[in-house]
Amino acid sequence: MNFEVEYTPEQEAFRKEVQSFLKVNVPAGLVTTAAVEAITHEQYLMQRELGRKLGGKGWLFPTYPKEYGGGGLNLDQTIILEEEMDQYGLSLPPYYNSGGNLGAPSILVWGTDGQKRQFLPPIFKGEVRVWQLLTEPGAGSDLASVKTTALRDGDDYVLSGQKIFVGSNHEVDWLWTLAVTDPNAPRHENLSWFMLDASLPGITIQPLDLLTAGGEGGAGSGVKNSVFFDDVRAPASALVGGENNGWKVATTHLELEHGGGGHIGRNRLWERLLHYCMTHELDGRPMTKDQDIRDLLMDIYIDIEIGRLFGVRNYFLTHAKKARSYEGPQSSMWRKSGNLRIAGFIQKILGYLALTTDPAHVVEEGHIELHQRSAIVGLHPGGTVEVQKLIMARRIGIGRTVREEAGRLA
Amino acid sequence: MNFEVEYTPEQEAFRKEVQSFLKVNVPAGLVTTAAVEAITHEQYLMQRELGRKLGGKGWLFPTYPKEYGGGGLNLDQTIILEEEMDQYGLSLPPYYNSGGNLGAPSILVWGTDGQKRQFLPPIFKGEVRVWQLLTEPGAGSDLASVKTTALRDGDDYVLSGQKIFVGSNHEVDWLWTLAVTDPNAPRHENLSWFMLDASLPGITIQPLDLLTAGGEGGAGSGVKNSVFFDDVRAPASALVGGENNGWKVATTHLELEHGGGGHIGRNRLWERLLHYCMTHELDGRPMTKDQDIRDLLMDIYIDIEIGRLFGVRNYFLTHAKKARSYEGPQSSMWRKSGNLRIAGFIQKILGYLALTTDPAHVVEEGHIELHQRSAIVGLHPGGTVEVQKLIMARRIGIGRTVREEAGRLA
Amino acid sequence: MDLSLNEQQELLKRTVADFMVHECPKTVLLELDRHETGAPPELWNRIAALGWVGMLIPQQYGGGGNSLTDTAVVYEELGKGPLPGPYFSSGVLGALTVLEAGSEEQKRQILPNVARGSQILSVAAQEPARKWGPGMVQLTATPQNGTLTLNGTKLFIHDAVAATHLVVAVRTQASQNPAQGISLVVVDKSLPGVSARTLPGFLGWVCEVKFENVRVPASAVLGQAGNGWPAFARAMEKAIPILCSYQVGGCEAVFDMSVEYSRTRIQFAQPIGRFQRVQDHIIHLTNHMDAARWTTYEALWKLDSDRPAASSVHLAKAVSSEGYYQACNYAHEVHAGIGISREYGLTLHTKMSRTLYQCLGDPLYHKRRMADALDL
Amino acid sequence: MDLSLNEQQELLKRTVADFMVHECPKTVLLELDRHETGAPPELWNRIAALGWVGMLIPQQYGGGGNSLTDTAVVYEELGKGPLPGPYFSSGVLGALTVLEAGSEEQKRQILPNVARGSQILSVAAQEPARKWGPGMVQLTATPQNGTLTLNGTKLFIHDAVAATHLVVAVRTQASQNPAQGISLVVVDKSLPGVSARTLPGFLGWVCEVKFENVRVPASAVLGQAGNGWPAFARAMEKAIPILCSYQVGGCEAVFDMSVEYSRTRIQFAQPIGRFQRVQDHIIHLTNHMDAARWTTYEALWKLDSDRPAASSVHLAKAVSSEGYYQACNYAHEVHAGIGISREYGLTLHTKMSRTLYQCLGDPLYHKRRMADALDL
Repeated sequence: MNFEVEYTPEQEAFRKEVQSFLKVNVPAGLVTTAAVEAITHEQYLMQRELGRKLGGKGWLFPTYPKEYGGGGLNLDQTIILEEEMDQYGLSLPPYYNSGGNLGAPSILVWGTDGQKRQFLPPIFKGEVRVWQLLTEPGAGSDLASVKTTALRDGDDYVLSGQKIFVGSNHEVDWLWTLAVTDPNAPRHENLSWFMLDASLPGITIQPLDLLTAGGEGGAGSGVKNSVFFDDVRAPASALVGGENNGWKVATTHLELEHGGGGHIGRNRLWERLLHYCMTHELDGRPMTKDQDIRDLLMDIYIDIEIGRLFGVRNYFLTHAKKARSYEGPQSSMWRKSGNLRIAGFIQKILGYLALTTDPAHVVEEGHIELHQRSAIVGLHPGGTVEVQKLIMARRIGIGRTVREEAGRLA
Repeated sequence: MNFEVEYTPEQEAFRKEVQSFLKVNVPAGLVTTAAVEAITHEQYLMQRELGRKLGGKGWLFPTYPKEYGGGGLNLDQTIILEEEMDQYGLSLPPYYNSGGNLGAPSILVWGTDGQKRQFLPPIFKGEVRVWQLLTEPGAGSDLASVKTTALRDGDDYVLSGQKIFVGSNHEVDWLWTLAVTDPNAPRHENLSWFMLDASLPGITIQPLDLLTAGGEGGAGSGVKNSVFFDDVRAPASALVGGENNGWKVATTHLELEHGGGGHIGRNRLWERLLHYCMTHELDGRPMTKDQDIRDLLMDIYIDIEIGRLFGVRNYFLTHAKKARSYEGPQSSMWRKSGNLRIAGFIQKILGYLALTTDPAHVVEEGHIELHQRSAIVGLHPGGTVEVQKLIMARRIGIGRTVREEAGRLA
Repeated sequence: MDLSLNEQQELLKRTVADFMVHECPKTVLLELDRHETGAPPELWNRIAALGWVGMLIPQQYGGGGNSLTDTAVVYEELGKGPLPGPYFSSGVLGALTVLEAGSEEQKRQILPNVARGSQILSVAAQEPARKWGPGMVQLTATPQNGTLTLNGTKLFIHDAVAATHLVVAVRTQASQNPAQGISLVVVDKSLPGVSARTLPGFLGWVCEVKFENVRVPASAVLGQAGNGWPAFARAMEKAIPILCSYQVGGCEAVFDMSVEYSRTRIQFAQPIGRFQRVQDHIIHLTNHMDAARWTTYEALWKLDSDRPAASSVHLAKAVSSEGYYQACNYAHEVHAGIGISREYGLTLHTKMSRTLYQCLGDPLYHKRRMADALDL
Repeated sequence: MDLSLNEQQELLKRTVADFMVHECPKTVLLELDRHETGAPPELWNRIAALGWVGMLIPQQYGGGGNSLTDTAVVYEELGKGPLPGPYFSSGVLGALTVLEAGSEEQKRQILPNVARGSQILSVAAQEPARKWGPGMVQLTATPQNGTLTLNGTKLFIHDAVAATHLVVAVRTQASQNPAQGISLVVVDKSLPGVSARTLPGFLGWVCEVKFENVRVPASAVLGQAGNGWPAFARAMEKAIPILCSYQVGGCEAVFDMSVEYSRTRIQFAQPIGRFQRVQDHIIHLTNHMDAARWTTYEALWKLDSDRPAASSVHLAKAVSSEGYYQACNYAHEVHAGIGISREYGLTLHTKMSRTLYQCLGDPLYHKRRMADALDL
């Protein structure tokens, strides 16, 4: 066994190339902040500018086909890119782009040649930012029960309904969503998948007032919104994957959302917490020398290490194209419930200090306080802990069969 | 509010009477031991003798009607009796008698006058000991799916089948059980309730080899058995509550099994553990002065205190004839899962010492080692933790309706 | 044995519950959440006029002279909001501290004003980078010509911005035993050199208070100088179960929300409460709620009936703080997305559960004091 | 990066798995459970002849010279039984201790016999009423005329009854640092004054060993006198991940049992695995199993590739001990009644999980040593 990612000289050369590029192109003002809501429009524009530059080199969506503007790179190169971005506290893309990350695979699988040429290059080149719109007020875990309709009217579809927990702050170019195209068809056979221009008349985006919007995944997701469709007319060409085939199209990306791809990287939460405890005192000695705090730090460390190893294992399984079973949802479940456990440990260590953003007392620039909130918020996006358990049980072979499980939680 | 049981002068006089009686009648050789399997036949006969003496005064089943040999006493008097028995480490009855404790209420509700006169006085007077036979190899949580049959043949029923996890060691006089009297009837409408003479030909009692038999409740339950029925002929008068009405008869006692009655009393496990830790040293000082052990002892204490308060609350609700909801199964669930948690804490405190019965090193005469095993075994008798949760959820009002829930776990 | 409320308490409970429904519905609570003190004067004065601030103050000092259990009945209902504001800080912890530490004269001066709400107290004990306990009190009050001069910082002081007067724990004598040599000084917050500000973040109405050359007369010391901590400890022993009852009320509110939501939220064509995983969240929440409730009730009973109560009080605080915290976590698991929406109301409790978790000592502190009280 | 076993390891894994299926089916394991040493000589000799006892012993001393990962592959399969017997005590911990502490001469004398199974080692370190760690070693060995005389008691010594030779940790010099002044003495168990007995109860093959005026030559001290603990600590660092892999195998076995049972046990007209509560037990079991597995594998890799491994080894031990313990608890929840029946086989694991929980230090000990290793 070998737990270390080893790089060839070619790969190390690629790393140098990436480093040089980022050194030149990451602007000084592009900071990561705990207060994601507070990312200014100017900073957002810097993120987009960097995205377009990365997109120009095929580095924004590095594993996707060059033909459509992707990088055509392998996973090792992608890791190098992500590691180097991570040095700046940035992800790929360097802004919230759920619709691109999770919509592109669906288009690649289900789109017509024309749709691929139409939709993919702008996404891969960073020309557009896209949000995915899945959840509705009445459709959360039970995503297939969405009520938004898209009824055919001549050459168009007319969309009506509401989606929630969508996107981020600042602008968006495209939206993709699921809507009922056949109200009389059975469950899972009544939906279609649409890629929509966000500027179409009748689309209203309204920010939500939430505990925080972040949670897990996504670069600085900032704010979440409700999106209302009031008789929005979209051309028929916006429908990807065939009428009433939307459920299949949408589920193309689910494995991605369930942590199946794996992850290698630093744990900034741990680094920050440890840094704080090593550099601050309690009752006159370093916090790390307090036995109770030491014990709690080890509880956190163990939780994080297990999560890290699950991620490394998943990364290996993906990379080596090995069979996967329950590992994706396991990793996701661990991270979600682990963050809540860890938030509890942190409050035991820091008490009130874990909770305040007061400049005179804030811990690690607010990242700890944000974690107290995002540990709660992060329980749900991309599938609740219950949904992860459901999938995990199914994969272990003790849940219902696929036909049944698509329709029921239990 | 008043958390203290207060006794009237009459009640205190009753306590004196009980104390005098027990002083005379509890033989010196009647000890409680952790090695319940090791209760000798001589000790068992002492238990039975004491039972008959208590029964003669109506103190064996103190709350039951005098008419049938019960004591006709109120709950306060019963508590006094139980408290005084507890001083000797004894319960009521002072031997394992599941069939009497849980069968008598069913007979009282469902028996004919003749059956009450036939069955209840011998039970209440301690003349017979009775085991209940519910579980079958294929019917555990799903009790209604028993396969043992009792088919009518002239004036008799002929029983065939197997029951497991039954009874205790030494003799038994009567057995009660559920059997299918109409193989073609729907679930819950196919069973009948029988009180059987244990000496009927064709009944075989065979001890099981288990981790331990104890668990929770019951006085020194000793050993568990399989009971086989091979064409056992029982008279029709053995059937209580009407043919094919056995499910209703059996469920009469379920609330009792689910901890609904409440409990007031000492926690011997805590007393023993604390005694050991206060009188033994680790690295040269009392174990209780070790911070880690102190913390773990407090974890245990909190768990036990919560369980005690749940029991006190249930006792009050029962005593004051207040409405009850989920409290019975909550208390049972807490006790069951709490014992497993506590066993874990104890192993952290004592390590190997928690596990051995070696005379040179044993902790508190083996009661701690027994608890390590009985904490596991106790998860299941009288309904698994899952069954307690099922009932609790139903009572909270989030489970299925009664009609459905009788037939399904989820 | 009788574990029910008496008739008067049942009536009080209904009265407060009605008040909360009509005067503090969710819309009001969401506004209070953004209010600087959590208690706009008109609301504060109305509640004080109802007698709920002065319940624990003896009648000779203008209060209601109620039992702790009576008072807990009120706070349990307030906790259901949760209603913010300095009710506990002033009417319970503040008043009890003055009662335990103050001279007869001081009680007569201060308590009637506290009962009627015209003075608002907050006890300032904790200091930066210190563990909870008497050792944390390091702020010095230098005596000079019959005055004391306070310099230093108190941190994580509840409702200090709302308060008109601070009861400040200061170290007036050095001592081997950290519980000795502490004095409690009543400081008018309008004095020059006193500044308080609310700390922002995922917590509510917890403040930093700074003292820069703040001069008070020696008579501002409650009772005898140097004996402050034991008096404060006695006050805390009585005050803590009231705080616990507020947490119990919080548990009940999130229990009710969660049960209601699990019965009405339909996913996969059935109420989500039918799924065992959702049921289990609610079952765990229920266990935390009931554990908090009954440990608190027993502590109240012991105190009201003059039984030794120390271990029960520590038990109640450890269990209730953990219980409210975990109850909110389980409620979030039940609610998923909607629970994090501010307007739904659950996050008011989540924030409050975090805020109160370490108030007057965190669960570990109380577990250890419980071990001491049990003579282990 | 490559997290798979190599071809040779895969072959070894299949060989051991086959052996277990054919030679150690459940009937045999149930018999072994009642056997005094867990390893009847014929079975012990067969396994030693297969080379699985001497795997970690270098070839020049008659062993297989395998890597730790190779060895872990074998122990993971043995743990699935769980196969009892002094395989780990002698072939892993004992052999590694001699390797780390012994002179060349001692290695040549002892290790070939250990590899072929004709000598069986058990390291005796722990003593009554002492916490795990070097401070527990108090047993004295009095030097006199070129001999050492041992007097005292060692407690909770794994496989001491099965052993032919004990490696006894004794204190030969007093020191401020408890890790200094400890010597490791090889004691032939047949010497007069040595007595060992297995402790009965809910644990397996853990013994008390008494030394009454036991005389050994000074040459029985491994390597240099007084330097025993550091050598033993190095041996433990390598041995512990092998013990962890045995625990991982145990987790796998109870996982397999639980999945199988939940798929085949029908209640309420469906497999119990359909109920979310039963699923959740298995999910938690799976998480414990995988946490144990991957922390163990990473520790093995670090050791085999000569990386600093201390924190990973402590992590693996803390996680695997807790994991095996909890995995058995969850398996019992899944199995209910049938799981407590001895003949079903689950209780073999339950007992083993308890037995190994504090072997070579309990999880808390290793968490704290991990903090030290991480330079916190």
